[in-house]
Formats: sequence, structure tokens, C-alpha cells
Amino acid sequence: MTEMRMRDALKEALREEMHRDDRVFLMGEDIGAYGGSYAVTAGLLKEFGEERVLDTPIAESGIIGAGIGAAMGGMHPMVELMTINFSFLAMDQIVNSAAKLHYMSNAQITVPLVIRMASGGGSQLGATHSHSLEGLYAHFPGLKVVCPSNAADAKGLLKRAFRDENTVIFIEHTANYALKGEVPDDPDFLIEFGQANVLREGADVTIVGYSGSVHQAMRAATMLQDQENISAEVIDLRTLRPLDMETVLTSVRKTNRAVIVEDDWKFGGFGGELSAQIMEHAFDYLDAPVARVASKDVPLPYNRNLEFAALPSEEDVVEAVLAML
Amino acid sequence: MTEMRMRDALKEALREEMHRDDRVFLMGEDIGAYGGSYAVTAGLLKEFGEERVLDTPIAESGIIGAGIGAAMGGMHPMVELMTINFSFLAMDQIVNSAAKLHYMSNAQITVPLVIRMASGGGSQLGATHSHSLEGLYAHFPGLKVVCPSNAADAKGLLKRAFRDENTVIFIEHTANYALKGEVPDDPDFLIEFGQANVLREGADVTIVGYSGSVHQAMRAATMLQDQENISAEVIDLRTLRPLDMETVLTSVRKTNRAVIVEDDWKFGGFGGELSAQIMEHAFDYLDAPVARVASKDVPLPYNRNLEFAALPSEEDVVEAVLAML
Amino acid sequence: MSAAADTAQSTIVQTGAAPAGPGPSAPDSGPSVEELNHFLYQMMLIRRFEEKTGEMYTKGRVRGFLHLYTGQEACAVGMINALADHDKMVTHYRDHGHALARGLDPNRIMAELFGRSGGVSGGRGGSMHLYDVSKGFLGGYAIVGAHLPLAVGLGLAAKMKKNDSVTLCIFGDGSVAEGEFHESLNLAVLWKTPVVFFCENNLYGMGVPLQESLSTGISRLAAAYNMPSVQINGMDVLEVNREAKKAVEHCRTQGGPYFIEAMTYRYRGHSMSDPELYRLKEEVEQYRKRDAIEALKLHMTERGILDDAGLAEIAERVERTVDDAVAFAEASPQPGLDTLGLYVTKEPGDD
Amino acid sequence: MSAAADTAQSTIVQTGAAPAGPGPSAPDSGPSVEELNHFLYQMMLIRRFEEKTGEMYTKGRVRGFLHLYTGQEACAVGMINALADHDKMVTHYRDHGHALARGLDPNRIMAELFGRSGGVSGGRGGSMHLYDVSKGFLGGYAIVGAHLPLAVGLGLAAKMKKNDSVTLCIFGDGSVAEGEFHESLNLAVLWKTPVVFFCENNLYGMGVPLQESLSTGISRLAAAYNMPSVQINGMDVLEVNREAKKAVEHCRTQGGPYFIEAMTYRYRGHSMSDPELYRLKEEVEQYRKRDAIEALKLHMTERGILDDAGLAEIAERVERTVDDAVAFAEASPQPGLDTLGLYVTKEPGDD
Ligand SMILES: Cc1ncc(C[n+]2csc(CCOP(=O)(O)OP(=O)(O)O)c2C)c(N)n1
Ligand SMILES: Cc1ncc(C[n+]2csc(CCOP(=O)(O)OP(=O)(O)O)c2C)c(N)n1
Ligand SMILES: [Mg+2]
Ligand SMILES: [Mg+2]
Repeated sequence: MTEMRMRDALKEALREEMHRDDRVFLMGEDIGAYGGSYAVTAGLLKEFGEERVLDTPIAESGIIGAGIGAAMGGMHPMVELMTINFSFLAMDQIVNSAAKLHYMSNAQITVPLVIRMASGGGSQLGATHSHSLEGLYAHFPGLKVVCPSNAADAKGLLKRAFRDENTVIFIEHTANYALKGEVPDDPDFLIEFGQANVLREGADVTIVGYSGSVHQAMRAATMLQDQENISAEVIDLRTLRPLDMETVLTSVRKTNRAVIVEDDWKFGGFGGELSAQIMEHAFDYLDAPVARVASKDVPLPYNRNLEFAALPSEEDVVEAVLAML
Repeated sequence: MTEMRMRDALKEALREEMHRDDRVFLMGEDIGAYGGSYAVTAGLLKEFGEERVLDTPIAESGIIGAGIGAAMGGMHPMVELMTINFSFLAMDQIVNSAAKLHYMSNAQITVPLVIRMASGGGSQLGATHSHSLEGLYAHFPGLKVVCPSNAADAKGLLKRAFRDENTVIFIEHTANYALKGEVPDDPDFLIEFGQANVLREGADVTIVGYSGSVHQAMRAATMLQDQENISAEVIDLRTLRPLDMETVLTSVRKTNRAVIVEDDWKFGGFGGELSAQIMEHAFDYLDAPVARVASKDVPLPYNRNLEFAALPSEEDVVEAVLAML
Repeated sequence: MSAAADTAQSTIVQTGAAPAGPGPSAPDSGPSVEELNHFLYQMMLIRRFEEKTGEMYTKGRVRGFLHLYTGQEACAVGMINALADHDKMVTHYRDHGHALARGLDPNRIMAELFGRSGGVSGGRGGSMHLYDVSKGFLGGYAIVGAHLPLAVGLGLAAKMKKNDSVTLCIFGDGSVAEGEFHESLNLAVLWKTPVVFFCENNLYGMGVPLQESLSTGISRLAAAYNMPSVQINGMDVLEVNREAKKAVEHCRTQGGPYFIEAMTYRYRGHSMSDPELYRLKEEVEQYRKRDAIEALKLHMTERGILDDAGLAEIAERVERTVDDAVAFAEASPQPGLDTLGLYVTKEPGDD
Repeated sequence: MSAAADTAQSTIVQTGAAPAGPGPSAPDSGPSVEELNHFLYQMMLIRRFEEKTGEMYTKGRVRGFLHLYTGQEACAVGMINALADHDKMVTHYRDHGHALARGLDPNRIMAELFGRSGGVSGGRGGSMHLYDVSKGFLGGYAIVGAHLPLAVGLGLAAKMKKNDSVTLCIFGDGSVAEGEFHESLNLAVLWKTPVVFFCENNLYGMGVPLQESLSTGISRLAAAYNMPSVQINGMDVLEVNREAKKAVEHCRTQGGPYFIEAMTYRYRGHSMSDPELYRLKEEVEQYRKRDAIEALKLHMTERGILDDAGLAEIAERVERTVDDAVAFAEASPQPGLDTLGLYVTKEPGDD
């Protein structure tokens, strides 16, 4: 075990996988000389050389498409998009090429590709630069969608992504990069997809989060315990596709109440899927309707107060829990 | 009233609005000389000339962006994307420019733009050409999302779209183009956004659909009446953003049961939003969990049998209803 | 062909009056008699296969969007026969001719159009989505322009794996306006990926004539990215094959991309639902007069390497092959409904 | 400047050694003394405004991504002063200099950077999203390349409304690799929209040098679309202004687009978090030696139209303006939380 920040855990995963498998190479905007806009790839150009760490032009559709092609050609590329906001420009390649080729070709073609993207609001970057699209990508069959909330998970899940023969959308919340945690050194440390993590056990209510919102969930649980003596169970989904509903349902059947927390807009967001599935599979266990805590229905403003008001907070979670008890 | 197909009702709406407002012009791939891939614009080039009916190159991001710019410049353009599948290439313009400029500019800029797109599966076009993205676009604040199910609605809603100062995503299910219906001739016939339509009254269950799935819902209602003597109420949402939940909730509070039908994939689809909201606002009225009938979780295959098996059918709806009674 | 220097690094070679150009020109060290017979057979096969496919569509056997290749045979046959077995190719949705020229089994292509389990894509892809990895045929792509970046990536992989395979990327004139055309050409030159960009300029993107969809010349624009770029007569299979060999040779030995704009013409509508309001019957007739198959026949008969008997033999072989394909497709079973959920992703132990 | 014919329809004009070019060249009928003083004032204002903005960022007053314009002043001032009041412009996220040159109120720009209600975007946009419709300043755009199609649309609207306004579209060298660059230039030429495409080539897109992001020359590529295209010295405000006037005049009278590649340099990092590992301090120093502001001062003093007193007066005015801006921003109230939900869409009776 070594204590490190999530950004360094991610780098370790990349380093180990590049040493393990020479099909793995990296491309992206400013991942080389610049060191990556969130410093995840800093130093890797020096260590692995220009052959395996490619700085690319600003052409999201082109570089994601090239990554798909390289994967079809027998490599296992990682393409970093500086932030997930720019993935709108590459969405056709992700949705129509990467996600569908295996199925449409009747299993002749595989696209082993890892697409890493920084995501989320809260840094006052304004509306165009503050999207949370975990749920949007989880909608498409053929993709895997991974969104770690801490350093250890980040390493285990990213390494696992390079053992997958499919395209993995790997989403990193910018608020998590600096978070420190104990990270296993074992080069074979992997975290399987589709295994939610019960971060905190509780009896009265289940709080479900993923990516950045896991931390609002945890802080809310502490507040509930300290201030209201309410025992909340907190679940980190870790991957949205595949989705581990069993862990969520087991918890809800125990607590009889559920709150979902996400950074994304509530309307048409992934929380609706979770809420609906909980109802579908645990209807008779529910003492109250499942609650969703998410962003207000506005483009995220630059002003700090407005941005904070628009994003979900631990207070919002506490409020939602109290309202259902 | 005149009986006509939905495609002709759409054309009538375009004709009338172009005559009413010279800010309105049309652009799109093959909408002119070719007459439109679904013949909606056939004849309009001849009637209005090249100034107001522009055939464009195949450059979705460019032409949607140009439409946004023209709208910012004081026009009220309609851009037709041949099919919604190609909108993935223009998604950044739709999501980051069209949807956000009014808010980010503090109301200085408006983008009065109508984006028309053919949508849906069922024509054996294969996975890349069979998307249903009504729910995806409804997720973004700043947009309006309209999806008519019949000729009269198509005309009233499309005309209303040209009275809106915002960007309207106007989605036309290909299975609806040939449907005939009585359409009002009144040039001031408008259908307001956010007004769901109760197509059939019933007492035992509420079936909610939109766009193409409204017809599976109606056929299922007939089957339920005839074969099971079950009285189903059928609601056509007509617009997903704004969404008329009141009409849905009023119905569910009466029937105590709800089934949602949509062409899109179930996982992470708009049905989850509807299901969650019904639970949130009518929990105590529900005798059974809200059911969702949607596409199977696969890229839509070309083979007819497989495609039909993947898409939601009236039988699936009937089954879902029977399962909750 | 008169060469007009455009830049230091690249040249646009213009053919006299393509596609109104003359019939096959005499190659110095052109294809062998066997090759010529093979070209003629493939071109006639494609022609007949597409006629039959059209019939099958009207009979309801083939569904969805169907784009026939009729008229452009010289492009597919001339270009694809310049590839080696270990080379790879991607193309667009108008892909039957390309698949046949690459040697995919006609039976399995027709079965795919029928949506049967014996199809090259198991009936899941249809006309626009043919795949046969065993032949390095990595697909027909139905999103205009989307396969250009894929070709760059395939070239990049070949470069990284240091195998000397070349990737062929075929697309139409209408695709040139897409942003991915620009992104891909730029990346291919920057990264020196061995990719032959082969643009079949049939003068229309659906109903839009090229001059309304592009503000400049295709091969001229390609040259501006600093890659060799030529415009050739796509109605002359010998010229296409000659230029194609140069291009493939260049990519394989020098590395880096090469651009070919082949002037050609599509006899049929864009797809089966095309009313063809955008062009005159006369225009189509004109081009039919310069038919590439007839030109090749003439070339061969003039040189005494083809006689009526030989032609009849080829025609008969083509007929049999196409009839067999339909019979095979008819007999091929529908995919089982239990297969619907298979292969959404690839998981350990799948195969 | 030596003209090198590239095509019938377009020309690339190369300046001797831009950006290493000489100081301001003597214009035949150049700007008036008033104009020169105005240019100098604006360039010094931008320089000082950005320094102050940097300070305010380190103080935590300004947040988010911040991209300073320092070094490129001659581009904004030379280009934007060639526009008429009724013209429109869009630019990218490095937009403070452009906003100041267009005459937006420095107080309201600084207030926007502070996120205050008195900001040009009400505190909702921040540094990358400045808007002032009353000045025809239709925005800073933070998605690289996204505003190019918007400019084409604005030009299209102007053409349809037959008002003779021109649209200016400013972007960087790194944006040229985006697909929307290609789509927009093509559409602009096809539709003859009056758009000046002004590329500020500061040699880097973030940390990537141009030669690693583009396989060819920017103005050469632009010329291939068949529009007038020039490469100029962006460190010489007089040359920029002279070429800018030509471009605007062309668009206004001939219709159709015009392309300018201005060679320039950014003194500061790409954004405030840039470690600048990709370039040498020496390189930056070199360019600082050819500073455009110093060059203009020299030009004016040599011609006796600027003395120490005059310079001091301008410097003092700049200082006061920037201090006032900060004071205004500090005093400007935070937007009320009750405004969060306003203006998501525009509805009847909103305003
Ligand atoms: C991104 C995208 N936009 C639009 C279409 C619809 N479409 C299919 S083929 C076609 C014309 C393409 O023309 P060209 O590239 O010249 O190829 P050709 O059909 O002439 O062989 C269009 C517009 C599409 N499939 N994908
Ligand atoms: C589509 C997109 N991709 C990536 C980014 C991240 N990014 C912001 S600025 C920039 C560099 C742009 O360089 P250039 O166009 O030369 O402008 P400059 O910063 O040099 O003024 C990048 C990559 C973005 N904002 N949008
Ligand atoms: Mg074509
Ligand atoms: Mg730059």
C-alpha cells in the first residue's frame, strides 16, 4: 500500500499496464510535453517515448476515431480527452463505431479502447465546461462506463479497463484528482466492473452515489449520524454499465429508503434509472418514494454562489433523507 | 379540416410559417432538388426559391452551427438533419451553443432555431441508423423537445416551434410520416408545448407513450379492451421538454397503475424519468410499480425478426399491464 | 496525363477529360492476360450482382437502405486488386462492389442482404454494414466520413506493429465536406500512416452536385495537406489499377498517406427510393456510353485476348455465381431469436 | 510583401519574416495621429488589464480557466478597429483583449471575471464567455472551433437581410485541426458569406507546437478553399490594421469570406495553470524583444507624434481605467441566488 492522490494512482495504472502490454499506448491533447491538463500523464512521455505517448492535434472526433481504428488493428490504445465536455465532438465515433462494431460485425471486430475524460462541475469553468455525462454514456449498449470516486478504485478500475476487449468510457471527476488514499502496489490489483462498493453500512436509509457525488453522500451520512442519529448506508456504484443493482437492492430491502445523489441534471438523468429500478425490484420494501438529489435544471453558471446553489450538496442530501423519515 | 399524411402536414406547417415570417428559411442535406429524404420539403424549393431553401453539404456540425449563427443574426432558420442519427456529429453545437447561449449571455442572445430530424427504428436500417434520441435531448436545459405522433399534432407543434424564441428539437418518427389524419387548415392553428394529450380515456391503467410508441400504446389499449376487458387510458406526451407531468399524474391517481412505452433503450432512457416522477408524486396511489416497455439492450440488428424482437411491441405492453393486475 | 505542380511536397495529376476520358489506355507493363480476365470477370460480376440485388429488393427480399454500385465497377476492381492479402480496407455504405472485388464470398454477401445467419455479418448488418475480417475487409460504414479516422488508426497500428500492411479507405465526393475528412487527412500526414484515401467522385452526394457541396477541387484540397494527390479516370480500370499500384507501393515503402480522386459515375439512383429529380436521363445515358466494362472488353478483343467464346464463358460464370448467391441466401436460415442478445460486448470465454 | 500566386481565386501574401518581422512599416495612407494614439492606448490598456487580471486570479478574485492575451495586443487592436459599429464578431476563450479592443466597458469585463452581477454576462459566463450584444460582440467561445460555423451563420443572416455588416471570427492556430474549421471555410465560400476569418497564430495550441498539430501551412490551407488568404505580421499593429481594412472592405463589397493568418506570440502561459514545460524561457524573451507596443511607441516617437509627456498621459489613463475596473468589480454585487433559474429559455414577457 502506498498513499497517493487519485491522479497519481491513475498514472501508476497507466505505467503498469504499459509495461505489462506493449499493445497499450496513449494519445491525447497535451498529454506529452505539457504533462496532461490534469497532470495524470506527467512524466510518461519521458519514460515511454513518443512512440507510445502521442500528443495529438485538437481534433476529438479524429483522435477517438484513430483510437478505434488502432484498436481494430490490434493495439489497445488509451485516448485522453482533456475534459468530457469535448466528447460531444466525438460522440458519433463513440456511439456508432466503438459501441456497435462488435455487435454489427457479428463478433468479428473488437474495439479494445480506453477513453479517459475529466468530468464534473464545481470549478467555476462555466456551462460549456462543467458537464457530467456518466449517465449519458451508460445509455448505450456496447460501452462500459466507469467512474471511480477514490485513488484505489481509480487504479484498480483503470487497470481492469486494459484487460477488457471492449471500449471503456473512463470518467474522472476533477474534484477527485487531488484526493489521497492508500493504493495497493500489487501490479495485479484489479477491480472488477459491475461491483458497487458499500462505503458505509447503515440501517435507516440507503444513499447511492457515483463519481464525485459519492463524497456528498458520505458527508451527508456523517451529518445524519452526528446531528440526527440517523444511520445511513452509502453505496458507490463505481461502474454504471455494467450496473450492480443487486448491492443497491439488498441495501434498500434492508433500509426501506433510498436517496440517489448525482452531479448531473436530475431531469432525464441516470438517477431516474436507479429510482425506477429500485421501484421495479423493491416496491414492497419502500417506505417512501426514492428521492433524487441532483443539479438544478440550469446550465452551470460561472459565479461561485450560483454554481454551488446549482450543484447538489450534502445539505440537500440530508434534507431529502429527513423529508422521507 | 383536410385529411393528409403527417409528412404533408409538416410541409404545410413549413409553407405557412415561411409565408407568415420572412425570417424563416430552410436548410439541410437534399431538402431542395432531391425533395428531402422523407419528402417533407418536396416542392418548397420551387415555391420559395434558393434564397430560402438551401441544399447544404454533408457537414452536420457546420450546418447546425450556421443555423445557430443565422438565428443569432436575426433569422429563424429550420435545419433538417436527414436523420437523428447524424445529430451525434452536431451535438456539441446543439448542447453547448444552442442550448446555453441565452443563459450564459444573461439573456442577451437568443437562438430561435428549429432542428427537424427523422427518428426511430423499425425500417431495417441497422444499428447506426435506428436511434431514438428524444430522451437524450430532453436532458439538456435550454432546449425544447417535441415529438408528434400524428398529422394534426405535427402541424400544430411545428408551427408553434416557429413562434418560439428558443431552439426546438423537432423529432419525427419515420413510422409516422405516412399516417393520415384530419388536419386543421386554420393558419393560426397552434399546439402549445407542455400539453400532453389523452388519446383514450380509461380506468384501470395509464399507458404513456410519445413519438412512435404512442401507436403501440393505442393498439395495446384496444387489445386489452377487446381481449381482457381492461380499460386503459393512453397519454401522448407530445413534448418531453417542457414535460406535462400533471396530465400523467392526474391519470395515474385515477388508474393507480402506469406503463411507459418508448422505442429507445430502457436502460438510462427517458422512461426512467417518467417512472421516477410518477413514484415521487403519486407514490401512495400506485397499486404496482410503474412498468417500462422499451427496446432490448442491444444495437438494433438489420434482420427483420431480430429487429422486431428488439423493439417494443403492443404485445409487450399488454403483457406488462397484465403482469401488474 | 499532364502533371500540374501544386506544391513541393505533392502533385495533382490530372487525366485529360475524366470521366469523359477515352477507353482503356495501353499500359507499358500493364496487367497480365490472367489479370485482365480477372478484372473483366469481377466487373461483370459486380454489375450482375447489383442488378440481381435490385430485383431482390423489389421482391422484398432485401430491405432497408440499398445503394447500388452500378457504373463504378472500374474503381473497386482497379483499386482493390492493387492490395496485398495482408492489407486492410474500410469503405462506406455503397460497399457490395468493394466486397466482391476484395474476394468476399458472393453467397455470404447476398445472404447478408437477405439478413440471414449465413451472411458476412450474420444478418445483423445488412447492405451498409458488411464485414469480413478474414479478408481484411473491416467494414462498410453508414455514417458519412466516420471511417476515415478509423483508417488513420488502422494505419497507425500497422506502423506501430511494424507489419508492412497498407490500409485502403474508400469514400465518396460528398463525404469531403465532413469535418472528419479534414481531421483524418491532417492526422495521416502528421503521423505518416500508410493509408490510401480513395475518393470515388461520382459527381453527386445523393442529389447534391459536387460544386454545391465543395468550394474547391477534391484532389487539390487533399494536396494542400502535403500528401501525394492524383485525380484519375475512374472509368478506366487499367488507369485505376496503375495509379492504385503506385499509391499502395508509396504507402508501403515510404510510409505516409496517398490520395486518389477517381472520376466516375453512378448509373442508378442514390438508393432505391431516389426519384432522381436532380439529374437528366440524358446525362446518365451519356455516361453509360463510356461504360468501363464495355471499354475493357474492347481493349481485350482489340488485343486478341478476348473472343466471343471467352466472353460467353465469363458471362456464364457470372450468371452461375449470382444465381448460386441467391440460392444460398434463400436457403440460409434466419438468425435465431435467441441470438439477439449475443455479442453486445466481448467477454472472456465468449468464443 | 511578395505575392505568391496559389490559385486563380486566391493569393497567399507572405510577410518577410513574421513574426520575427521588422518594426512597424511606414503606411502610405496609414492611420491618423488620433488613430495611432487610440491604438497605443488600447494596446497598453490590454497589457495592463491582463497583468491586473493575473494578480486578481492569484488573489482568488478571478476563478476558473483564465487565458491571458499578453503579447498579442497588435492583433486585437489592428483587426477589430477595422470593423464598423454595425459589424459583428465572435472569438474564442482568450477574449479579454478582443472585448477591450471592441470597446466593451472595462469595468463590466472585470466585473464578469469577478463573477459579479455588473459583469457583461451578469457573472454567469466568466473569462471564457464574455458577451455584449450592444457592441456586436457575440461572444467568447470556449469549445475550440465551435464559433466558426456560428460566424458563417451570422454572415448568412447579414446576406439574407441585405444589411452590409461583416462578421469577424477570431481563433487560434490550434483550432485549425478541428473539423469545424474545414466545414466552416467550405460553407463560407460556397455561400459567399461576408466573414473575416482571423487566425492568431501564436505558434502553440496549449503546449503543442503548430507543426505537430497541422501538416501544412494555415493560410496555404485556407487558400485551397478558394478564398483570399494572407499571412501577416501580427506583431505589427499597422500591418494588421492595413490588412484588416482590406479584408473587411473585400467582404463588405465583394461578399464572401477572407482569411488572415496573423503571426504572433503569447508571453504568458496558456492558462494560469500552465507549467510551460514545452518552450524555453529564451524563446519567450526573444519575442518580448519584438514587443508590438514598444514597436508602436518607437514608430510614433520617431515621427514626433509621441513624446514622454504624451506617453505618460496615456499610461496614466490606462492605470486609472484598470484601477477603476477593479474598484467597479469589487463593488459590483453578487448575482442573487433567486436569479439562478432565470433565462434558461426565453419566454413571452420575459424582458
Ligand atoms: C453523417 C451522415 N450524414 C448524412 C448521411 C445520409 N447520406 C447517406 S449517403 C449520402 C451521400 C454521400 O455521398 P457520397 O459521399 O458522394 O457517396 P455516394 O453515395 O455518391 O457514393 C448521405 C447524405 C449519412 N449517412 N451520414
Ligand atoms: C473542442 C475543444 N478541445 C479542447 C479544448 C481545450 N483547449 C482549450 S484552449 C486549447 C488550445 C487552443 O489553441 P489555439 O487555438 O492555438 O488558441 P490559443 O490558446 O493559442 O490562443 C485547448 C486544447 C477545448 N476548449 N475545446
Ligand atoms: Mg458521390
Ligand atoms: Mg495558439
